[in-house]
Amino acid sequence: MNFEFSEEQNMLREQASAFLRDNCPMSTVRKIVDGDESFDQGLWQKIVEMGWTATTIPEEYGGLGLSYLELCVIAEELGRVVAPVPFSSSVYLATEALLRYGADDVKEAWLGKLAEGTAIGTLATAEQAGQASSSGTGCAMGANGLTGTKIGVADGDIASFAIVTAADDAGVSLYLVDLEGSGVSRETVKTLDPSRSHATLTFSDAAATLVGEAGKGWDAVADIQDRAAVLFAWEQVGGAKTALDMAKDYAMERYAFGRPIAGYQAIKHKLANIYVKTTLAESNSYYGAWALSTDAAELPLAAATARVAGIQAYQFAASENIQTHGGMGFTWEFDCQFLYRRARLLSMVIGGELVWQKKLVAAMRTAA
Amino acid sequence: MNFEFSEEQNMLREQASAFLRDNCPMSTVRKIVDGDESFDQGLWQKIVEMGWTATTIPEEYGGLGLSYLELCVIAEELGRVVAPVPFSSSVYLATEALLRYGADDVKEAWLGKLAEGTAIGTLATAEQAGQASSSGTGCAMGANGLTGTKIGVADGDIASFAIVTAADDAGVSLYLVDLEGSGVSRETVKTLDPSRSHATLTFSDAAATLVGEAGKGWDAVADIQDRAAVLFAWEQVGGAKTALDMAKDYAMERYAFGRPIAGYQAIKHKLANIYVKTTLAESNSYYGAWALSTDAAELPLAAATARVAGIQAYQFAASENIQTHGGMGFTWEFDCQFLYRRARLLSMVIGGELVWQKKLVAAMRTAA
Amino acid sequence: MDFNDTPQEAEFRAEVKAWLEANVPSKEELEGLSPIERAKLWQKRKYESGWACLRWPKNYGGRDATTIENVIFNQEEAKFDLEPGVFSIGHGMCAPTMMAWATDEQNQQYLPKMASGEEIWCQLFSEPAGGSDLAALRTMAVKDGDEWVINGQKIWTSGAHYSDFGVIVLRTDTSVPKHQGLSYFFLDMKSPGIEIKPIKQISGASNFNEVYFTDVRVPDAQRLGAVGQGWQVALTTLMNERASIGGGGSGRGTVTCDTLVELCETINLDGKPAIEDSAVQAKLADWYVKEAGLKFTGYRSMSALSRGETPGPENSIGKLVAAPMRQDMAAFALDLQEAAGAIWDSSLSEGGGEVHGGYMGAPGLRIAGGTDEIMANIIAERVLGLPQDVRLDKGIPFTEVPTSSSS
Amino acid sequence: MDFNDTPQEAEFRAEVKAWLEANVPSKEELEGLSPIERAKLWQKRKYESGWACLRWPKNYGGRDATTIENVIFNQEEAKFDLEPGVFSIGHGMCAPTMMAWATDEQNQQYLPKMASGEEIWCQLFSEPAGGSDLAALRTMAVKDGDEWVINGQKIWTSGAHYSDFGVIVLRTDTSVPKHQGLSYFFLDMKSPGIEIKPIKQISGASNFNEVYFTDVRVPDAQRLGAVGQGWQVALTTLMNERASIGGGGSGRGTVTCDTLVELCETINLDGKPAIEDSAVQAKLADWYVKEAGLKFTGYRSMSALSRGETPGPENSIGKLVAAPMRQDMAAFALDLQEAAGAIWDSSLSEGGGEVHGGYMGAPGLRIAGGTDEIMANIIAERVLGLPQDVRLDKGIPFTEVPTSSSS
Repeated sequence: MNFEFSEEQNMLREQASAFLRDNCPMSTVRKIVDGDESFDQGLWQKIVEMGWTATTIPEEYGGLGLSYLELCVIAEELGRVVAPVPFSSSVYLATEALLRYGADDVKEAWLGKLAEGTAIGTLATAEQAGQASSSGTGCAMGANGLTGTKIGVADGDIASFAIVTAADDAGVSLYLVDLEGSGVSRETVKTLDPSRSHATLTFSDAAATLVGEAGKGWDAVADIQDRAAVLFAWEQVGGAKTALDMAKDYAMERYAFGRPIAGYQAIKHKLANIYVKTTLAESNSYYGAWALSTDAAELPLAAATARVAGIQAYQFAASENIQTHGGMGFTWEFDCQFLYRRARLLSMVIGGELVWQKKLVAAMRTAA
Repeated sequence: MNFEFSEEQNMLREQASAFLRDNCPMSTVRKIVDGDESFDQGLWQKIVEMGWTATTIPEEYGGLGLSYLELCVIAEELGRVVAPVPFSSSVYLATEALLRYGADDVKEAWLGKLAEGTAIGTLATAEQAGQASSSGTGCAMGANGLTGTKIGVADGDIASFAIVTAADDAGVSLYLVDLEGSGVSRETVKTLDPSRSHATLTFSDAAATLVGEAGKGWDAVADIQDRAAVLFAWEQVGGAKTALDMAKDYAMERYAFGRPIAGYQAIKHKLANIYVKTTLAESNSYYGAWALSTDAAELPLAAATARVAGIQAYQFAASENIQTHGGMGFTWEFDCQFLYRRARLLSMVIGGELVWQKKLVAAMRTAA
Repeated sequence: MDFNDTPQEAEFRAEVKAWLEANVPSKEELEGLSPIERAKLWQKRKYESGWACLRWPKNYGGRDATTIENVIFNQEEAKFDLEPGVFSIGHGMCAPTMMAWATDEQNQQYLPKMASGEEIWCQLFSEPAGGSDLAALRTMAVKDGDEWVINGQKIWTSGAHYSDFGVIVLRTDTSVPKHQGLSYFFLDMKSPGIEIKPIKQISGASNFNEVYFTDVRVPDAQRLGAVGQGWQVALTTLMNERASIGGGGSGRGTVTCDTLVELCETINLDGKPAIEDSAVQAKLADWYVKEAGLKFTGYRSMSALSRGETPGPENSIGKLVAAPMRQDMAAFALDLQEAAGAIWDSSLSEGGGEVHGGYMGAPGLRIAGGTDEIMANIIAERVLGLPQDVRLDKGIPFTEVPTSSSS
Repeated sequence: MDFNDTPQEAEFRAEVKAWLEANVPSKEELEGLSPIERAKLWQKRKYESGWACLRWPKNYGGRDATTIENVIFNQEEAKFDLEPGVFSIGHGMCAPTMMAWATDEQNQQYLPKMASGEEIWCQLFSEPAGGSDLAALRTMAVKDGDEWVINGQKIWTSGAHYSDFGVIVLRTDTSVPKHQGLSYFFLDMKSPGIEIKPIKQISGASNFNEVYFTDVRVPDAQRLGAVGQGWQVALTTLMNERASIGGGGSGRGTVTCDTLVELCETINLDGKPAIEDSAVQAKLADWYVKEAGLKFTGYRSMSALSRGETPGPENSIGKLVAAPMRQDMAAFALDLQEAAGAIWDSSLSEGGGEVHGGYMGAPGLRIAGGTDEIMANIIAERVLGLPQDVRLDKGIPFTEVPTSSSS
């Protein structure tokens, strides 16, 4: 039984966490939340230099050709520090979309840039509040290009291209739209988690390239999201661990009635529950990591299990971390808010708890 | 605002609780659970003499013609003592079925006997495990009578008659079957809560009288169960209060590490949660009682709200009462088990939590 | 059992309704006034017609009304969209304390102006070191002639910046156990040496302040109760706080079942309105059970009120049940929106971003006015009569109570 | 990352498999034997071929095997439907304590017979007054020459009625704080003065006993550790208990996700198989997340084992997560059955009444071997390093510790 990360992978983890400790303290997140910047460009540049954006891109396209286990390690560390960068959009979603479905010329055109960070990509599926995959698609690919609007697009204001779901003769397909091209307008929107920028994208006859099989757009999205779910789960595990650490440290320091509040069972058992949920999420994410890195048939089940566990652990940990901090916990001055916002954002992106609970059971039944 | 029981009703409560304290201690329940009796005949006889079985039956039929508020008071007190009698089957279900849907001659024939306890009635809808109302009905009314099998019929082995769902030309209708008549065989079955007897009823061309409109059987069952839901909710509130009292008394008496376990937050907050759930259930049951006693249009919503709250409060209280008792709690010797069994039984009868959650939202949407 | 007023109550309610309809200020009247000015205008009008602070004695500016009459007035007043009370702390907590502990002269002097809205009062109890352990407060008052000199910091003071007076608990003796070294005063919030800083919450709002005291002088005549008796006086204030704490965020800006049902009727899940989904229904039902249960628990205490009984600590369940529920409801409402839920913009967000505000406001609901954990303790101890938590600071001089892992 | 054995592990597993297939007794062999006889037959066979108690030293009847080898053997053995171990307490808890505290002679004398299954051991710690506060035990041992005389009562002793020996903690001094007045012995369960009464559980089963001691004599030579050192010796036993406690009822007769999925595929809700209902799916998913999470947590500790690390208190989460979950799952499975769920009869109930048994057994899972509350404390204190609960009995002579509201 060797159900753990390799020594090399653990070394990568140590490098990553040391790097982020130095380059992404909570003050970095606060700077983006309080300021007008969409993301931390300096941090992003350094992350690119570390080669993290190139992790799973094959060497032939200028990537490092490492396994998804390495990417999971990086995801957890980025989650721990609530990193204000477009990593998830560009790496988990856009890069994956091209790796899985891009034609050779598209890969040639973009993977190298993604690897070296000169391009940022994102995935755009939502057109209104609600479940995108079953809401009907207003964006349409016509003779002169792609027309329509996508909302709540993570990093849409800074991305070089977006993978967009659009209706065409074949049904709904995926298209790559160069966001710097003509026929594209974008507007940054205010968000619940200002450490991650979002935008509304409006297309009118924008140039667009088909990605993957025509008419199979939603199948491709589901496949991409299964893979991204594992990586998001690792970010959620990382965030939950940070919340647990913060809550624990505060509860040990904070005294009431002559003893640390960490000694009261209400707090002890609260922290124990955070630990339990986080451990379950982490172990399920191990399974997801294994399935992702081996392209196992169990991936849909493993991904849904990791995602549901990750959503539940991070949301609970972030909420109860504030609760453990008491009055100071809900002040702007304290850092608890960043985890609380990010936990919610990571729960909404690619669909929430309920949607994935259903996917999980569907996968169980197929597996059985 | 007069959202409470009247002085007379509170006097009735005091009488009832004093009577049951004397005549139905936990040892009475234990006697039935350990023995072969289907119910406590002595207690039942006394209950009949108190006139409780006659509560809502109009005087013209030999009843007391009291309001449903009085019946709610009695239901709570019976719930408190986990009474091993067929009260719910005969009064909440069978009597209600006849009062709501019985033709005059049927009322003439049975309501008097129900009032004076010479007859016990029950409702029989289940034919297999699962939701009866959508499972298809194997029992059928033919030229020569009613044929088929009903399972899990509460008090089926001791009842004089059963109101039975059966298929006929009009669809599914309700029929009254005299269980002492020919073409009826019944077999007592082992149950999760042996303080309440259940049986399998097998009919072959049994004489049966139509009750209510032909083809509207399931509508009638739904209406009867809405009304019964309020009364069951009061039994659940009563049971939850007993569980809270038992847990509290034990936690105050039981010492660990030099102090009562009631002083540890894990136990304090557990008991506080039982109190909260029980209070919410009680307040929702007030609403149910009001709606039932005034035949309000809100009854379906009020009934579903009271039932969901009652199920949740009793199940939680009964489980955590055992937990509070620790090792002794799960021994046969202690009385915790009776509440734990009854809580489950009351949750399964007339359909469980999930079914009523759906009914609740359906009622909300109709109301809105 | 019914939801109706008694004949007297009905009559009183009619009188109230009539007066309100005739006197509630029109949009035009309020045009251009600040929220405070609006509140003061309305309060003054109520006062002049004898509809202010109904429970208070007439000679202090009240109406000598019964509790239920007060409830009825509040119910009817709540039907109009008026500024939420900047007076609630003064009227609900400071005034009862004054009536219990101040001299008749003092009450004659201050209460009518509080009733008329001319003067606003606030409460200065909590401190950074205090939290749930309120009596651990450290702000000192040192006697100097017939005055006391205050140094230290208070926190979580609502309305400090627009208040004229405040009630405050101060440590006047550090050599005795914490409850015995406190004294209670009321003071002029405009006194020199008081500095007020608003606290920004994660919701973006600033409902509270930090208040810093540097050599602030208060006359000994403004002490309520004996020196060292401050905790008993504070309990008067706190008892009234519990009573005045509502259903735990049933007020503005919180997510209710109605909000959620509305959202679920419109938003899509599996190609249908979300409300048709069984899992959504199960959640809605559980929340409705709690919301309705609290509503009807309120009706029951109101019935007790109308019989002249006073409601007990049972009301603590309102906040304990509602606050975490609001948080779950908001999170769920956001989940249903998927990616679009990230957008928080009143003009772009589904429902104007109300659930976003609810999500960011919920942590405050679970903490302010007593954390979930404290509320559970209150129910366990005061309703069920279970033992208090073990207190290691009992009987120890305040200076010797451990206050951090380093101490 | 993979689920595979190392080459050595694979080789060892193959050897184990081969031996088991060749030696596991056939139905015929076991025909007509009692459960105990079956267990003893199998244990003797393992012993004779050197496959008993793998971790133990060879000279005590073991194999000097590594932890991971032991795990591998248990995994493979578990694939055969053999009697659940009547030896588990002796092998898992008593033996490690003996090895740590008994003389080599004693271990030579007793351990091989324990390994061969010839003699069965039990553990006598808990008492009616004890519960979670184990060290509060009151059963006394009084020195008389070179023997001790035992009077009192133990409870929750598994297998007392078929055991030959038992380890026991006794109070030998009531004048000192509770942990200091204990001594630890092993004794012959057939000694005169021992009376054993089975305890009936609400599930109907009787897995535990009460054991009464009346002037039972045990030689001082059978004391483990010094007089007054009993608690330290007991800790050795308890540490091994935690290690041996499994996933919290993943064993026989508990409701698993598979059970539930199977039920939900067949049972009707709204005219469809229940598993197609969204609310049912949400519940199944949550339970699967926990079940899978525990499974993979186990894989992670096994990986640590195979690197030679020893697993820590993290394993406490298994019981804390699984036990309440089993209770919820069973209740839910019964709810789905509606009225028919009341029937509990192996021939009539859906699925043979397995979920009924699960429902009635679940309270025991949540309590035996450490209540939910104790497990949460263990995680808080030993994994997260949070402070212990305040203990009012610290440093007080045992006789002066309050034991009831009357005292």
